Amino acid sequence: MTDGSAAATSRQLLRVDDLRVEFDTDYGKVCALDGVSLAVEEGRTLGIVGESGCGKSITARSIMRLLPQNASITGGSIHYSAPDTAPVDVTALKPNGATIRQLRGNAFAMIFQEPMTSLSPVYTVGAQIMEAILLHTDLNRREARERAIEMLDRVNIPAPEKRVDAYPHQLSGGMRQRVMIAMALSCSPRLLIADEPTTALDVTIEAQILDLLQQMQAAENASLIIITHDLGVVAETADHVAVMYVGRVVESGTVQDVLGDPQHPYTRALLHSVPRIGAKARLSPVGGTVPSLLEMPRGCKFAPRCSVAKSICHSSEPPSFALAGGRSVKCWLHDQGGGTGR
Amino acid sequence: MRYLSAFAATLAGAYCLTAGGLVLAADTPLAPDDWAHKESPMLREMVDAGQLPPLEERLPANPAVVQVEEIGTFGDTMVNGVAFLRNEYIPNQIAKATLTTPTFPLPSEGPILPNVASGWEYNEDGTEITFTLREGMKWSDGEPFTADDIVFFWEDILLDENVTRTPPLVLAAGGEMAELEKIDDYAIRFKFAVPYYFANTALATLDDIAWPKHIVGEMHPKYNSEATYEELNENLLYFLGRGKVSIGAWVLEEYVPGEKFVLVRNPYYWKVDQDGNQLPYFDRVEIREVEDRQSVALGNVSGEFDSDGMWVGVQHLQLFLSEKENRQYDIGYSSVAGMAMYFNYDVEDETVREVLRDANFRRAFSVAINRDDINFVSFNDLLTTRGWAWSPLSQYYDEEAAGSYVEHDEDRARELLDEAGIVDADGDGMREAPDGSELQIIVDVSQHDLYVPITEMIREQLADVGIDLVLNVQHQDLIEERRLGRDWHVHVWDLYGTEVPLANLSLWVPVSDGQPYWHQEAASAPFSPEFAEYSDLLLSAPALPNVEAKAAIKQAGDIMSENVFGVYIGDYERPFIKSDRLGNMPDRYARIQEFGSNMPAFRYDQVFGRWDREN
Amino acid sequence: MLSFVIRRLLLMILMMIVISMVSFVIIQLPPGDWVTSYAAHLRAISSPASEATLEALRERYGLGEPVWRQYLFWVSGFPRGDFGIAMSMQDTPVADLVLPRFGMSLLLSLSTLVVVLGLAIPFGIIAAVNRNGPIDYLFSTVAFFALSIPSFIVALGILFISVFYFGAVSIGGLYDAQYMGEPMNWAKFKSTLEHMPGPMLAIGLGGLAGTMRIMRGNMLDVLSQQFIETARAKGLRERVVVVKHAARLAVNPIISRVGIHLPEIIGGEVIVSVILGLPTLGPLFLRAVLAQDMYLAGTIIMLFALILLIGNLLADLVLAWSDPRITYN
Amino acid sequence: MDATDTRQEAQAPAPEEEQAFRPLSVRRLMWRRFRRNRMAMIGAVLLSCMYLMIAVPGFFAPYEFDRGNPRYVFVAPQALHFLDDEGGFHVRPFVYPLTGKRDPATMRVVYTEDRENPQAIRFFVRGYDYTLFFGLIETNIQLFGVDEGTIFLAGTDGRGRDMLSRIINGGRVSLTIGLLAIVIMVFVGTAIGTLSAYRGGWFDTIVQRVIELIRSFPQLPLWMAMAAIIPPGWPSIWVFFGITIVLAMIEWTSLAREIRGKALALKTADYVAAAEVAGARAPRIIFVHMIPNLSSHILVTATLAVPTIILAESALSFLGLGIKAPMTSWGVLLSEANKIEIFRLSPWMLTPAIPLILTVMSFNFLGDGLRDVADPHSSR
Repeated sequence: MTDGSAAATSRQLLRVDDLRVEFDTDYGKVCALDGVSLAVEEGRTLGIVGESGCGKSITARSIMRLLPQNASITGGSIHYSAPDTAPVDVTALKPNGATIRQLRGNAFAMIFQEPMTSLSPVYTVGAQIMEAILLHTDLNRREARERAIEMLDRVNIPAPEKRVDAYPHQLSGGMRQRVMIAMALSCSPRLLIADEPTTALDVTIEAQILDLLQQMQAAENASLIIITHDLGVVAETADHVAVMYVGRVVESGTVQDVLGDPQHPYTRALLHSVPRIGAKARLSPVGGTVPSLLEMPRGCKFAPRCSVAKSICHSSEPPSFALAGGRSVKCWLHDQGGGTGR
Repeated sequence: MRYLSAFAATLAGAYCLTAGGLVLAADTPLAPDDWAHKESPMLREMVDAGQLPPLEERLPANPAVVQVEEIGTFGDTMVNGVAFLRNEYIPNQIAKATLTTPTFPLPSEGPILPNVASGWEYNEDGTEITFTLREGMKWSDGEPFTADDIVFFWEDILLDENVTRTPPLVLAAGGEMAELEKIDDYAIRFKFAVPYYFANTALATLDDIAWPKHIVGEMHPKYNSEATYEELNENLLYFLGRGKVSIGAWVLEEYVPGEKFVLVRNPYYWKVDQDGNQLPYFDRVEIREVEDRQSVALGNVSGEFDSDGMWVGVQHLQLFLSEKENRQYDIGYSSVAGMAMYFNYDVEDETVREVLRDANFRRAFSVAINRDDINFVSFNDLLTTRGWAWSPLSQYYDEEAAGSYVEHDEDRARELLDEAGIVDADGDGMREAPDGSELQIIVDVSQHDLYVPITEMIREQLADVGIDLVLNVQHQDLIEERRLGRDWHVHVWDLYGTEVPLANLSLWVPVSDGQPYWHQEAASAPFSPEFAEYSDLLLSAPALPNVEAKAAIKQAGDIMSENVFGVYIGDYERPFIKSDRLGNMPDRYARIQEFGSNMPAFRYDQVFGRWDREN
Repeated sequence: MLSFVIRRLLLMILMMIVISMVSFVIIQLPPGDWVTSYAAHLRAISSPASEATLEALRERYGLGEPVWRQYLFWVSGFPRGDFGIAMSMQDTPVADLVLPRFGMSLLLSLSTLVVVLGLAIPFGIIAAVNRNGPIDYLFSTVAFFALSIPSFIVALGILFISVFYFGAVSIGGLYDAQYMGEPMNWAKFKSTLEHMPGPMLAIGLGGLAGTMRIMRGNMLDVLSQQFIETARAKGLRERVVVVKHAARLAVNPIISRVGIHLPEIIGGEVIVSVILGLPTLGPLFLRAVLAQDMYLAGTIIMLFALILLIGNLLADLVLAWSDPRITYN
Repeated sequence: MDATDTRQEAQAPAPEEEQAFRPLSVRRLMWRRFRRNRMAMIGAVLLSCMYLMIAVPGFFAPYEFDRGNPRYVFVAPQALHFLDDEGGFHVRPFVYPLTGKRDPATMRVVYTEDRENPQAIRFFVRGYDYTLFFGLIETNIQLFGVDEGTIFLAGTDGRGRDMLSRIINGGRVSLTIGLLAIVIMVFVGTAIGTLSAYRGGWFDTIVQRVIELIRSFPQLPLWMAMAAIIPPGWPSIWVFFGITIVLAMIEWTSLAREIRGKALALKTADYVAAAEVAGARAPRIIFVHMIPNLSSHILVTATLAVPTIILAESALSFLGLGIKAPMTSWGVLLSEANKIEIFRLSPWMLTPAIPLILTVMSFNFLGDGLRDVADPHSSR
């Protein structure tokens, strides 16, 4: 959890500590996030990775305070501290209050998974970009429009003066994601959250978008949280990575550490399921399925699927064990101080 | 052609109220010096402004003097409502002018009186009648009204096939239409093929007697080579052309289709009250169209409308009475002929025909009906029961005849049926025809909110004595179609013509073939000797001097009531509603179809407003 | 867009021709004709007409001719604004009878439509925003009951309450009597507005409830869409998100539903006007149908269809303006 | 072992849901889901009661609906009493006999209760004759009645006919016409809809144009015009069927259109294609493969269309274009009540509105419930 030695200069922009989020469902309360801790450093990229339904998006939405109505933060904190402003605990803010709205779109920006539906079909893209600019800056309409055109230009949209008046349905998926990026960055946010920004796109476009994201991040010196189920994306873009499984961060650390030397069986399983060029081994999908939040195993949540689970794994949940290099891992295998799995 | 519908409607309409006014004998000497005429301020202003000649020049030499109960005040507008306006006759009703007028309130109380004509005379054998008109009488536009206008109307409108298909049969005596002859500008003479002492009464039933030749003549192809009959017919609609000039009390001022008629007073109207005030009292009459009868009733209760006797009925009486306390209106009654059941003596079904032709069956039918129950349920106990007899409003009324076979008596009915051979042969509770076949009598009744329930009750009552009636409730036009044919057994409708039988003799006897509709073979094969006798009596009556005619008609009445030629329930008191602000409104009046509804003269021209209405 | 409108207008004219034929045929189908019903009327006012007279009338109105000739005769007048004569109304030209009432019908139908949408949309939004809350529950329950009450019963209820409890005896009419016969002016218009809430309630209640439920459903659909989150992520106020982003889109299906809604309103207008005695096309149509006055009834039913066509066209245009995804080329 | 434990723990908050996780047959699952919808159940129960009542009107109606008692006109609903004048309580409710007298001031007949002579309500009394099951059984037992006097629980009309009996008998027409028209409508709509989808081509085009044409008229006026076609000379039972056909003839269009849409989707379904390849003929494909798959949809649409039909019938009858005497229906009864004097003086004549509203509501509830069951995703 401490700063990596290689990046001593960077400071934490956002720290999530022990975050708990519960959902009120027809079947009672369900815990969607259970003690999630993360940190994002200024100007760096954090990748959050995991299978679908493991709480990645909920984590991101908790930061934005965009949780659905029936969800509530029941514990933990999210500290945001920009250099020029006083630190804020996002969890303490009133949902949809003035403060969080001031942060949204301004300090925090978010890009969603589905470029096809994340833009309103009835307004021009220009109008939608301008909406945030007008809200958060002092620019007038004309200036805001110029800014929007400029942003479109920066995300490599050809003929931005024309496209600014286009409706979303007139643009391709990749284009729309570019628009989303332009929109997100239009107010120079400190933190950009990209929630599976490329899942719905073609592979070629995926690379372009990722490139663009990195470029823009560098140019704006913003921090980036990239949420993905694709380890490849993480490897390519992130500095740090957090692996999530059913509402918990099971392993975190620098990308090199975690991907190069995974310590959690789940991380390993994930890695084995990713095709690699030159790798001879057969791909092995992660066995079993993600348990339903309603029928959660009592001990380690991964235990039923874990090939190396011990009896303790089934009875009690492992705490987070700190490892060298700022890494941490949530697995009983590290209790005795050594990986038996190897 | 268009006139026909107007004529028919006028003749038949029902806007009838009676006031206790009287047109005095025309020759009452009146010197302008000791009897200054007065006029409405509205007209006075026009005279002062020079738009109108003074009143004395506008009135005829001998204006008709009406004895009103209360001298009224001039001004304001009377507002009435009408439902489903199918009715150029509505303004016509209010503004009409007949040659003669029956005595009022009731024709039984006296002779026919002068109106447009100031007097008349029959020749010795009763084949000619000469009418004297009022000298100096003018149309509402100031043009003189003379015998030419009447002759024009008679020859070029009524007798011109292009305009009128069916001239008024009431002026056809001995099968031939009367001839009209102009004697001078102020005298005309009708000539009949046979003696016709009914002519002066008959002329009271025609509410249009003249149209302005100087206006309508211009539209007539006979006088104007450029005119066409099509245009003429178009313009004969009261509210398009003809209504603009009239001899009635009011003249059409404005017509908004589907919304209202506005009539304005005729500055040349030729009637005055006993104080010399030129009638009418009301400056304007407005007739507003509303969607249905109910809205008319509501409008009268709320005070939007001033009076109504046409659209409201017995069904509204209790509402009127219950609301009366808080509202400014009063309720009057008019005696109205109620429901009758006509038997078809020529029905094709032989079994039914024989049964219907049996007087005892008809008598049984009549006494099996419990008129008291019907009275209680449908007429608020305001029904005066009557058999198939002349109306108490007529000159021919006979109490005994009116009361024959009226009393409810089931045993008597059974006896009479047994006598007729109509017995329950198979023991199923229902009687069979004398030939043993099942007897089912179909009663045609149109969808009428009063008559359908009554007929249903009668069906139940006849079932109690073993007669099986089957109701055929249908839309009016279908019932009408059936009635014109031969296929029907019993037909339910109003009783017509018992007040003035001569006015519509074809309802009673075969004036020509196919009449009356309930015995279409009557001319060639009367169904019974009694019918033949009665028929002869009635047919001879018009040619007889009054006293003899009266005796003949009474005798015919005795025959028809004794033989129950039809079944009648009775006359009833039909409410009419009148605003408290109206003066000279009668409490009672008689509604007699033959004199058009407005006759014998509820004279709207005598009614006045005690206070002005708010809207 | 313009070419679309022109194309639609041309199509509409074609449709109107077909509709006029169908109208005429339907009106012609009943057995008997106006003359029989006229004869019955004459008799009702105690003045029987002879068979010869009736024959003459038939001849005059061309009732004996084949249907197609009668149709052509009728249609040939349209360009001149001549829709035939109302035989049952003293031969008043149909246009004279129908046009003022057409205006009233149009005013009543359209204002009902506007009010229904104007209320249903916000109600639907409120219900959706408070999903499963007490307000939502209340709105939905009331809406469900309102949906089940037919307009003519609402009209009867209004009449009953005003008569029984308020002692009113005249609520008929769409404006005060003093404005009868006047051309439309400000005072008359005001009076008309004052008279309209009752009829509008009767006509629109069911539609209001239905539209509200649909709006609520649309809102819930839209609110769960991604772009709402995008809007929120921009830091917009919730009200702006709901109104500007969610409602703006959720309203589109409501607009396209006007095509379904309008016939209900017209049907409601007919029967409510009959009950409340309003001077619209409804009572005239009923009268014409009962009297078998074919030109009158035919013209009115054609006008009803015309209102629908125009309504659908307008709805399409509004939708095209409202939803940029729709293209008409 | 552990796994089972955890499962039970997780389910603890919702014990009643326990069974939902067990596999059930589709049918039972649907029934279960339907039963959970309380309003739909209420609707179903109410409708069952009403249909039971109209199945044997002679048993439930205390009087003959078309026979009036001339001495009891416009009697207000008679109160059922439990307490007598001395304050004594009676388990068996009773009514007081009435005597009518006309008030000369208002002309109304005022009915006074004979307080001395309470008449306890009796069950299974012998009254008027009627037949059951299409004339198979003749009997004269009514559910309830009194020995002396009258029992008019919903008042009487202007001819002294018992309103309750009239409402029950009027329901007979109103309720059956809804079902009957729906049967026709389903038959025609389904046949044309599937055929149109299956055949496509010119047939489809024509059908679509015809539907469009019919729907370019507002329904009620079109129904009015069509109802006027029914010859006035027809006996009332024919008129009844005529009206039924008129209603169905316009209403089928919406069903046909929906069915066509669904059938078009089905047409491309693999098993239909498979059947085609296997050489099945059109009728077989339509009746064996397509219609059964549309049946739940048809059921829902039909249920939701019943109230439309019932309302249309009442509206037409109300306007005088529908059912005619001696038959009666709720619309006819309401049109008899649509008079200002009735509103003011005999408001109980408006009671037929209550069963009408209840019926429509019940069908709406039922249809909604069925839709939830048949198509859970569409529920809102």
